[in-house]
Amino acid sequence: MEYYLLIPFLPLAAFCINILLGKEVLRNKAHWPSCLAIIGSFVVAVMTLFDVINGKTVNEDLYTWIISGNFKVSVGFLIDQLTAVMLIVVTGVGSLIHIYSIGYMHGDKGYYRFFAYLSLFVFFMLMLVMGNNFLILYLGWEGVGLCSYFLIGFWYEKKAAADAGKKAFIVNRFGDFGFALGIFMIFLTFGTIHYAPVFTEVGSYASQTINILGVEVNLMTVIALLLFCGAVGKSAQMPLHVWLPDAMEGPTPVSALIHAATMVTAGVFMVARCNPIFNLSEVAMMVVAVVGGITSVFAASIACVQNDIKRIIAYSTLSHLGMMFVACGVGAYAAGVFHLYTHAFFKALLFLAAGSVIHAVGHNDVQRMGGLKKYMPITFITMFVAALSAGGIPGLAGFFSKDEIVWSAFASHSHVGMFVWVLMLMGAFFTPFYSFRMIFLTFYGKFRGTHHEEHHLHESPKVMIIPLMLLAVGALAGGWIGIPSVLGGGAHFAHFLEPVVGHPEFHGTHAQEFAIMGLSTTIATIGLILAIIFYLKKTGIPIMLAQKCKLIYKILFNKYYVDELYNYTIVKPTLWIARSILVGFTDAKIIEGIVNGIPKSIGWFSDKLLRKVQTGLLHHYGMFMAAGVFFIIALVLLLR
Amino acid sequence: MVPLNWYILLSAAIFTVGVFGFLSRRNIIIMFMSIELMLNAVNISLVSFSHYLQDMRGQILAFFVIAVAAAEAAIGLAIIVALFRNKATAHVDEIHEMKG
Amino acid sequence: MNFQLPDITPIIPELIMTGLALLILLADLIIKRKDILALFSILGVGLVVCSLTCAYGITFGGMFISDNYSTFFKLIFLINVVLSVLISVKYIVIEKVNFGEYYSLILFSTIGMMIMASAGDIIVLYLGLELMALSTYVLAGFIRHDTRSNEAALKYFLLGAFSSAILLYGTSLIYGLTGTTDLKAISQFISENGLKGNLSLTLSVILFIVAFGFKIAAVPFHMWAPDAYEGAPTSITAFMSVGPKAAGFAVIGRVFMIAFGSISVDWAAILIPISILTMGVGNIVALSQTNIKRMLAYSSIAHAGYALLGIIAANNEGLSSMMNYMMIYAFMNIGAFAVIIMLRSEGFKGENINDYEGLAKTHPLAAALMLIFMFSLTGIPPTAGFIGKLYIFLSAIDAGYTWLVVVAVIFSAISAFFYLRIVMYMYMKDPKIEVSLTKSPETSIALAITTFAVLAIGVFPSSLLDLARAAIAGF
Amino acid sequence: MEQVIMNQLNYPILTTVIFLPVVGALLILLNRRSWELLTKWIALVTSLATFSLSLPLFTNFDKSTHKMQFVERQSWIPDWNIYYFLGVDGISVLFVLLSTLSAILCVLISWHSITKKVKEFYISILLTTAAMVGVFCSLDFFLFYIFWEAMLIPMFLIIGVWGGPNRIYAAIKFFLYTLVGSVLMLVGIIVLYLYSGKTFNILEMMTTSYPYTMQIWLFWAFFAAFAVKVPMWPVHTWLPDAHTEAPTAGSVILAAILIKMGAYGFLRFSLPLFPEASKAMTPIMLGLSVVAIIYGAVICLGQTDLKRLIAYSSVSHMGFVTLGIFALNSQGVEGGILQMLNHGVVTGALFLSVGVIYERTHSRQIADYGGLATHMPIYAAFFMVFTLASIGFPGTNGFIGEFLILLGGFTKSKIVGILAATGVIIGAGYMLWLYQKVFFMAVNKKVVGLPDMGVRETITLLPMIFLVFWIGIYPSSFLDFMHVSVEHLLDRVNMAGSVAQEAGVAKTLLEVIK
Amino acid sequence: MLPKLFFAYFAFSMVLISILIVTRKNPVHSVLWMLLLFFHIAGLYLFLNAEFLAAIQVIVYAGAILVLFLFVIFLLNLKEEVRINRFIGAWSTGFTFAVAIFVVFVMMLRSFVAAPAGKYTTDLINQESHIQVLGKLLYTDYLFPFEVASLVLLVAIVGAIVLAKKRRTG
Repeated sequence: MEYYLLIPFLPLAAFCINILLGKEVLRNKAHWPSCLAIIGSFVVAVMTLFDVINGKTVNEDLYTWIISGNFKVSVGFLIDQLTAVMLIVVTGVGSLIHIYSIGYMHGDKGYYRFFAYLSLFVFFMLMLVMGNNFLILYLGWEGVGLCSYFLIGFWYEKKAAADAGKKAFIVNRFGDFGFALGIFMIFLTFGTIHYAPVFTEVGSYASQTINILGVEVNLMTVIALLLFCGAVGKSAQMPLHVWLPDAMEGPTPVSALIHAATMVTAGVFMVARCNPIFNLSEVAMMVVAVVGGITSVFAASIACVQNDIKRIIAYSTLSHLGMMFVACGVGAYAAGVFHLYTHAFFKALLFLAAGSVIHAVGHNDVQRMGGLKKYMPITFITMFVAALSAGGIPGLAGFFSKDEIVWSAFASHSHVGMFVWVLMLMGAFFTPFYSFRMIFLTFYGKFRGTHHEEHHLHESPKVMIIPLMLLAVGALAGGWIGIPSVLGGGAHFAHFLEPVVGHPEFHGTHAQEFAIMGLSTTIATIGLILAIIFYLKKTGIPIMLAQKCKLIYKILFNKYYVDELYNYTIVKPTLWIARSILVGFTDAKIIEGIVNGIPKSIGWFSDKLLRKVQTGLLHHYGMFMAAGVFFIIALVLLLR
Repeated sequence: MVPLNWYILLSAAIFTVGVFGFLSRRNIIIMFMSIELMLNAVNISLVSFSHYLQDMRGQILAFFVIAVAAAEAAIGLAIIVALFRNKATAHVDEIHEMKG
Repeated sequence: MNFQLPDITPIIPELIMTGLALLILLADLIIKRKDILALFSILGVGLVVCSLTCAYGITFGGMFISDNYSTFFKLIFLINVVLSVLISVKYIVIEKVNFGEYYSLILFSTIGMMIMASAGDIIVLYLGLELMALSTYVLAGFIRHDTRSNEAALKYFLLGAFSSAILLYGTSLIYGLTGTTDLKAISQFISENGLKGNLSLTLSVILFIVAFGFKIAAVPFHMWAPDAYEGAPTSITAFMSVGPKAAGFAVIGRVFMIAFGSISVDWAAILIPISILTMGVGNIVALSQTNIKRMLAYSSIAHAGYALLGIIAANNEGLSSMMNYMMIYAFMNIGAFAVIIMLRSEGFKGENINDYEGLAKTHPLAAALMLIFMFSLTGIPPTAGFIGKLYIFLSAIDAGYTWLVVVAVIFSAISAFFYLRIVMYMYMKDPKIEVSLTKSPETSIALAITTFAVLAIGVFPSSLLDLARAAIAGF
Repeated sequence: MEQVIMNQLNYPILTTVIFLPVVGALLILLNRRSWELLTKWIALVTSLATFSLSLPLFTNFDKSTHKMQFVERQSWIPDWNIYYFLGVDGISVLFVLLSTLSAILCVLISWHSITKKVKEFYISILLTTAAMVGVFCSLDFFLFYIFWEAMLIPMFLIIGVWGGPNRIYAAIKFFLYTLVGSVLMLVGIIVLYLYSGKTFNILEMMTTSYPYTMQIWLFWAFFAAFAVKVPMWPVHTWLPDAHTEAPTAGSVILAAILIKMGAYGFLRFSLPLFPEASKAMTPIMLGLSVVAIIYGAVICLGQTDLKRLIAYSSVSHMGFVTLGIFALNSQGVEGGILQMLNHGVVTGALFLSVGVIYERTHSRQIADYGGLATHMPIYAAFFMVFTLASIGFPGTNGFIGEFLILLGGFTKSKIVGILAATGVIIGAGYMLWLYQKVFFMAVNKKVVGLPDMGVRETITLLPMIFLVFWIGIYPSSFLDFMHVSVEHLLDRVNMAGSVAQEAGVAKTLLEVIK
Repeated sequence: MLPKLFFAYFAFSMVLISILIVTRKNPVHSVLWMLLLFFHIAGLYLFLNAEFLAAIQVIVYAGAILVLFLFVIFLLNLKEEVRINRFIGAWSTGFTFAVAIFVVFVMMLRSFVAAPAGKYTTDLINQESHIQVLGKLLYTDYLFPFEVASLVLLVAIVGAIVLAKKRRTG
């Protein structure tokens, strides 16, 4: 079954075609190669999935990539259950978004570029999930980062866009820094960085410790945490979350594909992939869970007050990613991946819908929207579904996955578990609140924009609508393959992934599970109702609240001032050091001072001193000779 | 019998007097005369040595020294004359066209 | 009394040379075209070169020694005289001093050097030295109508006389101490009668160092050099900067290695600071010169400093490295002067460094040659200068003076600056004034020879090295 | 006597590669000044011929041995027992190829940009090439030193004659800086020569072992020469000036080859000749490397001049190289060598690219650009590739090198590895900042209507792109050259220094790092 | 005792005279003092029974060289010479150095030991006259330096002519 190779390399081919021919030859047909390619890989992915279901997993090397001394790594692929799921998500959601983009990007002067980047992104994303060693993972990891850099900064004339792209790349570099160190540690420990040997041997290193600055630390903890740094960067968890909101400067399909469905979930994928390592370290797991939990609440709270439609969704994404990490953190990797999978549907849908709204309105500000329901019904419905699903309203995809996480958190019966469980519940409250706040502000009430804008309001073209519908189906029914046993489902998803991520042993009764489910559901509904009250019935309240607790509002509105914090603690000092200290002082003054100073002083010595000795007066010359004679003799007399 | 060291002392004395003259006089000709003085000092020591060592070399050398001194005088004075033609001075401290 | 003529074969070259000099002197009266005299003298010198090979041996009771050592130096002197004459022909016409005596004096001076090189007795040494010196004084002041030339001659002469007086004093002391003036006898006497460490002996050694130091322009006895070099006719500057210096080194080599060989520790110790000073002052003062002749004067002082390392090493390797260096220095220095002399034209001195601005644009070939000589003087491979320096350093380190060599290389790195400055002016600046070169076949020949030598020695030094090695073989 | 593999080809390949450019230079010398086009073509043809003649080094190289290959040996100066002794091994062979390649590019890129003293320019370029190749394949110290110094002359002229406004200062600075270093090395060479029984033969020198103190002294003597060339912190300040003022071709030669010689020197001489000293000095060297990496990277953030920025970035990158070399393990060293190659390709290419716009706008100020991507998309694409390579993006050559080096460094000492890795972050910072300022954002009116890259320029840059990806995706075809030689080298270093006592400073430093 | 007194007189007066030579304002006086000095030196030579040297000391030095000096001195403007100061500004330095050199010379020379005596004893010289002995040596052992000396003199003549003679510039 070599055909799996087609999955990544079809998009790559598409990229090459587009980048070479796109500008002159294809022009506005540039979407063909890309779309065909990704649909092709989707098909192949499905076939692969079935192979996997039939128990045919792949782990083979293509060729040796780097070999140096005892370090050897090859370009090779691993296709198992986890990979298969990711493949489906990436290619499936990906192809829909591709199609959507045809309409959305229509007429943009960078049309071919856009599709080229998309294909490249898909290629790297697939490499990321298909690699059978950490270096390929790293390759994909950096690759998707690069593509997101391109796509965020797609409209590079806009300073904001360019900045956002750069920011995304550099912030990610911080994560990757840890990630790379993790890989080094893995190599130092295991002598290889291929998954298979590492994960098999990992057990024997469980209790090994290393000395960091005099402190004995568990080796696995160190490795796990270093790897997690990468995940934090890529999946925009605190404290490296700052790039994701800004990333919304990119075209909406990009936000949907990269910053909702696929790339940002790479972190989750990685943690799930490395579960053997994480499982060995209490501390690491705890950190993962806590970071995830805090991020989810933190982001959700911000989402409640944002006005940029895309940013709202972005923060929601942050919060959901947080949930996924919580799942991983409590050992329920399956749950995490499951949420990843459902999240891909409803979040992509939210974005695309938002996209079609923006397409119609021409800006992102929810405060200047409203009453769009009648202008663009389909968009409205699909988005509504997505919101419900995201809000965890029972029956929809989001419900099952989120509930799974909440339950796992509770059932892990550790203090951490309890803590994050509480956080989860808060999240469960926020999510429907901000989702519907957005829905209501956008579609209900009467239009708050200018008349000029109002004239242009219209439903988006078919090519954009159809993907929306398809995704809506996913958001609605996507979760049904993972219905937990307690609801009479088979939890197929979890079982399917078991060979890879194992199965956490939770001891909890069905009763408890029902209770938890009920609790979270009620909380969600409360959130929903609150949203209804605030933004449908008593629209005055939010403003009033905003006035009441100005401070909180300000803090939330300014995203807890994290960006400013970084700006003043990291960015500015570095630049200041660079400009004032290094350029201005060490190089210019000290080093150059010495380098130029020595010749200068010699020159001065020569010109002002030694030259003056040569007076041109004969008797002085004679005196010098006499002096020479005298001093030589005197020296001899003294030194004998 | 006069000890040899007296002669050495004498020649040294005259030699240094010559040195002094060479170093301190302004007049080129006198400077040159001081050099002649030094040569004579050398000659004295040479002759005295050759007398005390009962060996003729010293006197031979002294003889050559006198010859060379004559030659030097000729050349030197010619140079001074040539200088005079262009620049009527015989004072070293006025001759410093080239310096540094 | 019976009187038999001693064997004169060893002095054949000197005899021919003398004959030649006198011939030129007489021919000058009848021949009006002086360049013919130049031709004569060059041919004659060629003859002398041939005669060098057959003139070996010790004669006049050991007063005159003609061995490989002296022969090597004589070769240097003859090359020096040929090249100097070649670059003079046109130049002295421009300077309006186109007299026949010029050539005969150059020849006489060379005879003096040759005698110095093979002097086995201090008396002969002294006379040779005076012969060389007196003719050089005259040559330095040869442009009688130019005050700078007079001044140069005067300074050179007075200080020279002073130094020769000092030399004589030293000689008299040696004579008094050892009762002889024959170099071999002196060393014998010293070692037999245990004069080692005798202060009077040391005094005489010091006085010798001073006198010879004056000839090779070693600091602090160098003061005459810049003025004399600047004021003298350029061709003579070239002649002076190589001939007397080489002669000085020749006698230093002989006197110190033979007569004072047994007390080499003492004089080496005295020479070390002198060489450091010489390199230092030479290189550093050269940095701030604006007159190229003067700059090269200082550079020649510095080069004397390098060559002194060879003496300080106080062994055969050291000597041969020093000789090798002198030979190479002769070529590269006269080459440089040949270029300088081309810039001298009617009513244009062309001695200022600014005159070289943009030479590469106006006269690319001349600039390129100058570039080669400058880099050679700096000691950058693949030029001869590098070989010379390398050999010197090699022998010095071999003798255990590594630290001294480190000092030397630092100074040579500094020296790069002022040599490069010429290159910089020629290549990296634009010409301000239109400089016209006075080309002449003779100068071209001289340039061709020097350039070829500098490059050839730089790439294939073997033959020269063999020669230098052989020169001190029977020493 | 060490055993070597004599040249098996039907022509003396190394000699040819060295002296063909010289012949070309002579031809140009004889050529009429007015026939500039002919001059250019002679130069181009010569460089092409040289390159194609050097290709057998790549194809016929025996990767299975550490012995010197393609060796030619002729007695040259018997008095000093000097031989004309050429040969390459896995460490040097690639640089020969890089040199010959870069010669072509230099000729191409200067086609229009050099207008005055055309003859001299191409002569200098060719002579430089010859000297560079000579440096990399001479196995006789004397020969090595000749090439090493001889290269200064044409380089000095290239910078000083065809350079920018401040060229004279830069040229002289470059010359003196390097000269001071190399003369000290000369002393070291002589000491070696005398100690090792009067031989300049490098391989023989390696067979003798030197007393520890002597090693330390010699190590620093050689350090003076190599560190300046690399250039290591704090003797790096000549590089920005030289790079900035030099004409494009000059910068390319500097970046691609000249500054590799320092690192090459460490590998070829310092490590095998003074193993104990090298081991003892490792902490200091690692320290300096790390400083160079971070210092060079951070200082880039403060630059306003394109070429200056790239110059400082090469300080940082060369810091990686030295770090790898002195990690003294195979990953580090091989990474170092590969990184030298990469840096040669990438930074060379970056300077070529800068040359492309400099030719159009005659401004090096970053502020004078912006939005170039709109007007010169192809150019933007090329530049992006090189940017990525220079920030070590996986799939490009930069990644392989940096990864191996960091791996090696990390293995040697965790702290060093971590500190060095921060350089990668900052690297991304300044390169992307540069790219954004130049290619993104609002179009600067100064760049409106600039023509995109022409055929000649594209051809010049294509090989670089090709190499970037070749090395990035299939590095084995280059790494395979090194394995055996590097192993051999490391064996020598590690077994020799088994009981290396460590100098005081070094010891304390080592403790700090451990 | 007598010789010592004799020498003492000579030494004293010679030093005195030489000091006078270098300190007279008027060059002519210096020359005249020098003349006197030369006669003393000649006397000393006689005392060291070197008659021939004494003779040429008087003939060559006093007869030839001093006359040359006088010739040149008459080119100077003597009145002015007498009026302006004779020493350079830094004559004290010169004096110091001279004295210093004298001191160190003496210190060095304290360890002087004369070489063993040779064969030319006084009576040997006296039985065949001094001039004959000298002449023999000059024309046998010292023939070569003698010839060289002739060259030196020749050069002196040529040089002097070249430099001093008025002639059309060629």
